[in-house]
Amino acid sequence: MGNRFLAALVISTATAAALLHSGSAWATDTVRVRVAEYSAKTGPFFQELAKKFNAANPDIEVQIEHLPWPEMQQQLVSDISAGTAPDVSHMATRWMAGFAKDGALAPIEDLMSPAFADTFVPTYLDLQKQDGHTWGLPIAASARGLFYNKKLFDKAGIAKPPTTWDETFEAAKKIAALGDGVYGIGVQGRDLDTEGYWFYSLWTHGGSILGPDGKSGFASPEAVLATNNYLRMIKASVTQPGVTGASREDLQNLFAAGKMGMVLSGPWFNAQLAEQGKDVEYGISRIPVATTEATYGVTDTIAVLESSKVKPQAMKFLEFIFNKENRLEFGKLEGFVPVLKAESTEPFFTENPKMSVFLEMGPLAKFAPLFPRWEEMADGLKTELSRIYSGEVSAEEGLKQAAAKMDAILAEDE
Amino acid sequence: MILIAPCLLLSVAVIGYPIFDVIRMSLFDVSRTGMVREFAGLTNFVKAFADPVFLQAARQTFVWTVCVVGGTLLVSVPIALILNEDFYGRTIARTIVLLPWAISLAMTAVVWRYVVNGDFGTLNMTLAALGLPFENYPWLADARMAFLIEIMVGILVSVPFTVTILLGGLTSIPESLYEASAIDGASSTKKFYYITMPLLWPFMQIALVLNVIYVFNSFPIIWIMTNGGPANRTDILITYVYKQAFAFGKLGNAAAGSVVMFAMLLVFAIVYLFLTKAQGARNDV
Amino acid sequence: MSKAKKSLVCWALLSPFLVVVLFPYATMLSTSLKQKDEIFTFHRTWLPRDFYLGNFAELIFEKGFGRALVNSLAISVGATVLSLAVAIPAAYALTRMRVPAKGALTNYLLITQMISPIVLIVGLFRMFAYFGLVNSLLSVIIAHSAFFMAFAVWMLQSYFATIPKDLEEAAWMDGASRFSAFVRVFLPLCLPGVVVTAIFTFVNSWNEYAMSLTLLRQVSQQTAPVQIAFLTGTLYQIEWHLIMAATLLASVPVAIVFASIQRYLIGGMALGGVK
Amino acid sequence: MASINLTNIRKQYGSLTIIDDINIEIEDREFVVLVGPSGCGKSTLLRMIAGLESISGGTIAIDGKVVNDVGPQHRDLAMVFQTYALYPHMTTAQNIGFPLKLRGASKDEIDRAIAGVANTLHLDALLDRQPRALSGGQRQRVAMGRAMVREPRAFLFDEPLSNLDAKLRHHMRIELRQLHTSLGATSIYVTHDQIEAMTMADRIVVMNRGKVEQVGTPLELFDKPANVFVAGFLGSPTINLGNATLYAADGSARLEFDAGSGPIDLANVAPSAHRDVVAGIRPQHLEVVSPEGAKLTGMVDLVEHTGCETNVILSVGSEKWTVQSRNRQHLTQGEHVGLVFDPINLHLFAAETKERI
Repeated sequence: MGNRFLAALVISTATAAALLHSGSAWATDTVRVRVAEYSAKTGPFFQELAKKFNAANPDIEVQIEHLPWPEMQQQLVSDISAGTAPDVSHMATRWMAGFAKDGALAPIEDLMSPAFADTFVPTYLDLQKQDGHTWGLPIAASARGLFYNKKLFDKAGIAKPPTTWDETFEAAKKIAALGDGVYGIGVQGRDLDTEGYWFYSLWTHGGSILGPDGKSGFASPEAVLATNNYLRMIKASVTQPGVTGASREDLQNLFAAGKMGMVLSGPWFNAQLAEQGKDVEYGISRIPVATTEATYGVTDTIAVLESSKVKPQAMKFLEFIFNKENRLEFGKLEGFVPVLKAESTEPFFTENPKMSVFLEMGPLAKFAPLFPRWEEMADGLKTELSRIYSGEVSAEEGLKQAAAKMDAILAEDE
Repeated sequence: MILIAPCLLLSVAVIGYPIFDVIRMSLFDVSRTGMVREFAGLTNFVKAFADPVFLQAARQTFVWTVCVVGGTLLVSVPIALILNEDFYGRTIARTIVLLPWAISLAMTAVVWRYVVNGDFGTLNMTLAALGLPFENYPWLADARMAFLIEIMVGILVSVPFTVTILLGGLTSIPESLYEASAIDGASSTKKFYYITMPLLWPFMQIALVLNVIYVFNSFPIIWIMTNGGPANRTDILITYVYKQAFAFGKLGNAAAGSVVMFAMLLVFAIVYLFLTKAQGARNDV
Repeated sequence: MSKAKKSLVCWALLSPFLVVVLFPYATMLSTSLKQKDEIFTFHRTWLPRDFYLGNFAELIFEKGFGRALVNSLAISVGATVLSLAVAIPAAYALTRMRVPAKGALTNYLLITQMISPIVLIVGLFRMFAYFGLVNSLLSVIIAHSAFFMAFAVWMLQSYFATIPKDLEEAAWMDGASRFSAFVRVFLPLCLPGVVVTAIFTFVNSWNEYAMSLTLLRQVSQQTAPVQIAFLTGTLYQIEWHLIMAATLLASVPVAIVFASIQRYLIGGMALGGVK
Repeated sequence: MASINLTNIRKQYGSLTIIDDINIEIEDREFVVLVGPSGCGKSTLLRMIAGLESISGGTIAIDGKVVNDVGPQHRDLAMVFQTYALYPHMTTAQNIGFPLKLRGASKDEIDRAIAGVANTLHLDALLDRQPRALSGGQRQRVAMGRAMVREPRAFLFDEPLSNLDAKLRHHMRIELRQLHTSLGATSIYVTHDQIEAMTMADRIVVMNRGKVEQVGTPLELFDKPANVFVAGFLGSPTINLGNATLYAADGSARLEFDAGSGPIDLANVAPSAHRDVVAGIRPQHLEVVSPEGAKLTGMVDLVEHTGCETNVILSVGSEKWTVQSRNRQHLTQGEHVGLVFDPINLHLFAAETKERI
């Protein structure tokens, strides 16, 4: 209500001003938009969008600030606490819950038109909702798949990509047996998304992050099986050496160099392979299964901040970003799956086998929960995974610890 | 007075307020966006000390600081002694020794992370070319090895500063002392032991204190190379605090951790001052 | 032992350390001359395929790294000037005058060095934001000066203490005011110390990352270390070829400064001996 | 030129008193030497006159004007420092010209003044050198030149010769004194060397523990030291002192040394009641004779030959005495000798107050 009134007021004032002083500088509203960089191309892309938008909307001036991902959280915290936050900010969806809970974000369901909201693929938009409000828009979405090196598969005499984890293990063994510094499959053990790599196995073994009793599912029998699935590969030395030292980027680099038979990754990896792995012939298939088919769906969010005084203008820019043309360009540039219904039918996604597989798996996607303190829970899990992968503790023991930590946090927040 | 005022003003204004802010946050319940809510007493401190990772990080900070500072002094003293000799190409050698200073810590860490990369790093490439079995050895996968490498990089970046201070000290030792001791029949080891070391000691103390402060608070090397992992085994207090604040949004806990860190350095400084004073008193007698 | 023989021994003893120092530089050089697709290849090599200078060109012309270097230069020079401007009088007062609560003051300065800017960043930012100083190079200059000043005061103090007091007194007797004695007699004498302190401050400021990152948000204001971090900070791939080129570019000027003033640097650190 | 008056001057650091109630009047053109052992406060006093030290109490007046609150740069005094305090980054000419430059003199004036001073001090050939390229004596001269160049109201010297070797010191002493005669400038000269004090001063101020012990011309002080301290401080070798008893007998004063001398009649001293005294006799006034019949005896410890003089060091009771004589003495260690002197040369001090009787 209040928002709408404010919006109306701001818009009418702005319109009146525009009428009186059409084209004069003082009537422009500045909208500060912060984006984080997926690649070196992200910043320039949004700068370009802002330029176009500003040209078309003389009463609004969008300013783009772009930052590296590792600094986003720190900067956002500093900014919000100091009252210098931008009007619109990009963030990981998993941080969104925390910021929303602390009142830093503006609910946008009333700012956007129902028609606009309807252009989104519901799964991805629903992820931005909590406590009855929509806190942002899914600026990027990805599903994950199995990248495999066709040349190495041929050499090792593997006819087709594996569909089950057992087949995967066998394939990895054959590839690793080729020698010459070639690894069968990558297992991630550090930094961003380490827990995600584990979720692939967790979900496909029928496990879940949150058990039916509302408690952590980290220590469930399925989770143990899922962990032992990776552990047997590590023990058989069919993975890269030093799992606990390998980040997502390290695995991708190994694959791009043709040194790795299989790796689980997302659509953005296509873009890197196009630049750095020109010699690598690869295919992408669905994530191997033990009992249940699944993939990891991740979104990032772009949100309007509660402190913004130009929320309607901010929304206008968001609507501009999320028009089909701009989204398509962004998707092609960074390699993300479509978040707009209209995009999903584009040949770029449907006819390109390197994209379509992610699109197909969309409906199977599972997501990380939107707990305000999810980062802490994930960190606890990461720590234990690292201990398990290095052989320091058994899967059961480590997972029990991780689950206990998660449960403790859940209990504290009740 | 007027002369000191600007210095004091700048320092109090720019550093004083943030220090106050941290202390305040450590005593309150703080939202992840830095909003100070109700007074929490020592809750944040209690929580910090109840966190096994905090205690582990504290232990590791101790190891980190002792190893890096100790290692730095052990490496720097011989280097300073050599660079104090007159030999061909000394200017070049001195410049090379200073080089690590020319890159920021963060960049040094980034470059080293690449250097020790198992499959693509230049270290394994070189070792393998020398016929050593390090084709694809994953240096950062094992916590102990990773910590060792970080300590080594820590030493590397601390050496230029330390050598500079020590060289300054060495050049201030009058040649006549060496001549006198030579006449007294001192061998070169004895000269080192009885003349160089005692006269260099004040400079080593300066290097020690400053290095302890810098190394204790040193963030980029560990953050960039291992991010505290694997399994928090390379976390030190500053990386712990940073994670608490900016990854977990627990600004109150982070502030409490910062205050504890500060207190630890303060205790170190007081003990140091006490020891040097006691020693001074002994020397006076 | 002849000097030649001694030189050989010295170099031999230093060589393990020198190798460790130069190794990352060699890595930087090698990598910065490679093209993007050469970095992660099956068969790694030290030598680039063809000595490719495109990375440097891309940095300067496309990524605006030249601009970042200029920003860094402006901030470092500004911070050096400002911190010396406040540190010199303070150090002078501390060495030459009876200052009340001198001990407390020196302790305070030491304490400011004990806290890493990283843990203070939120408070620091809040304060600068309150005064509307965010996104201005001036704010970083002020912040750097405040943090690096204590060290400057400390260094200058130990250097000033070596300048005989007689000289200023003589100048006063000769009719010089305190100020003119300071400028005409004292400052010229402690120039080496001042230069060394300036270099220290400059290098610290040149390499500082956290404060510059937090206080400056506009791309056009980024400093060199911040921009390099931006190259590493993208989510899905690190632009190693550019990072190495940028790191090399950012460190070469400092290295050249070191080489040229290296005599001065060590002489200035010698806390004795102006005769 | 100027007169300088010190009235009730005090200097304290907290509870520590460095200078305690000093009154000295220095007349225009006078050459006054402040002398005393190290730590007696003479340098502090000089620096207070210069304006380099604050004054805790009393007044300093130059030409009758109190200057307590006038900074050193405005007192128009020149000072020569023990270390010379030459500006290391300036040449000889620049050093000498510096005071004039500060006063905004024209370049011509400065050059002329430098040339004049350089001529007087024989520095012409050294004008372009930096201090580090000068010898000790040359540096001393440059420091003098810098003080002279602007004709100050008074010169202050803080042990200016103490860093020179003996020969040079003697030479500079003469030169300085001649310079004073020709310039006629009021000078205050601090030294711990009593020979410098004796040879250069118009008047000497002997200081000890922050107090003035005695003020007077060199010979006054030598001949009539006001107390044991002054007697002991001036004269070389040091005056011989011995505890003795003074009493009256047969209507005249008699003295008997505790070391076991016979009674010595003192014709020039008024007879007085029995009292303990310290008696002093300068080495030059003693003579070694054969022990038979001598009232005072001693045992030879050492004989020093300096060429024209011979110093005989002997034990007299528990004291060490020196006899200086122009005759070569052929004595052996351990030999018993007698000592004689003209009682007129005796200095008597009260044993309790150590003041002259």
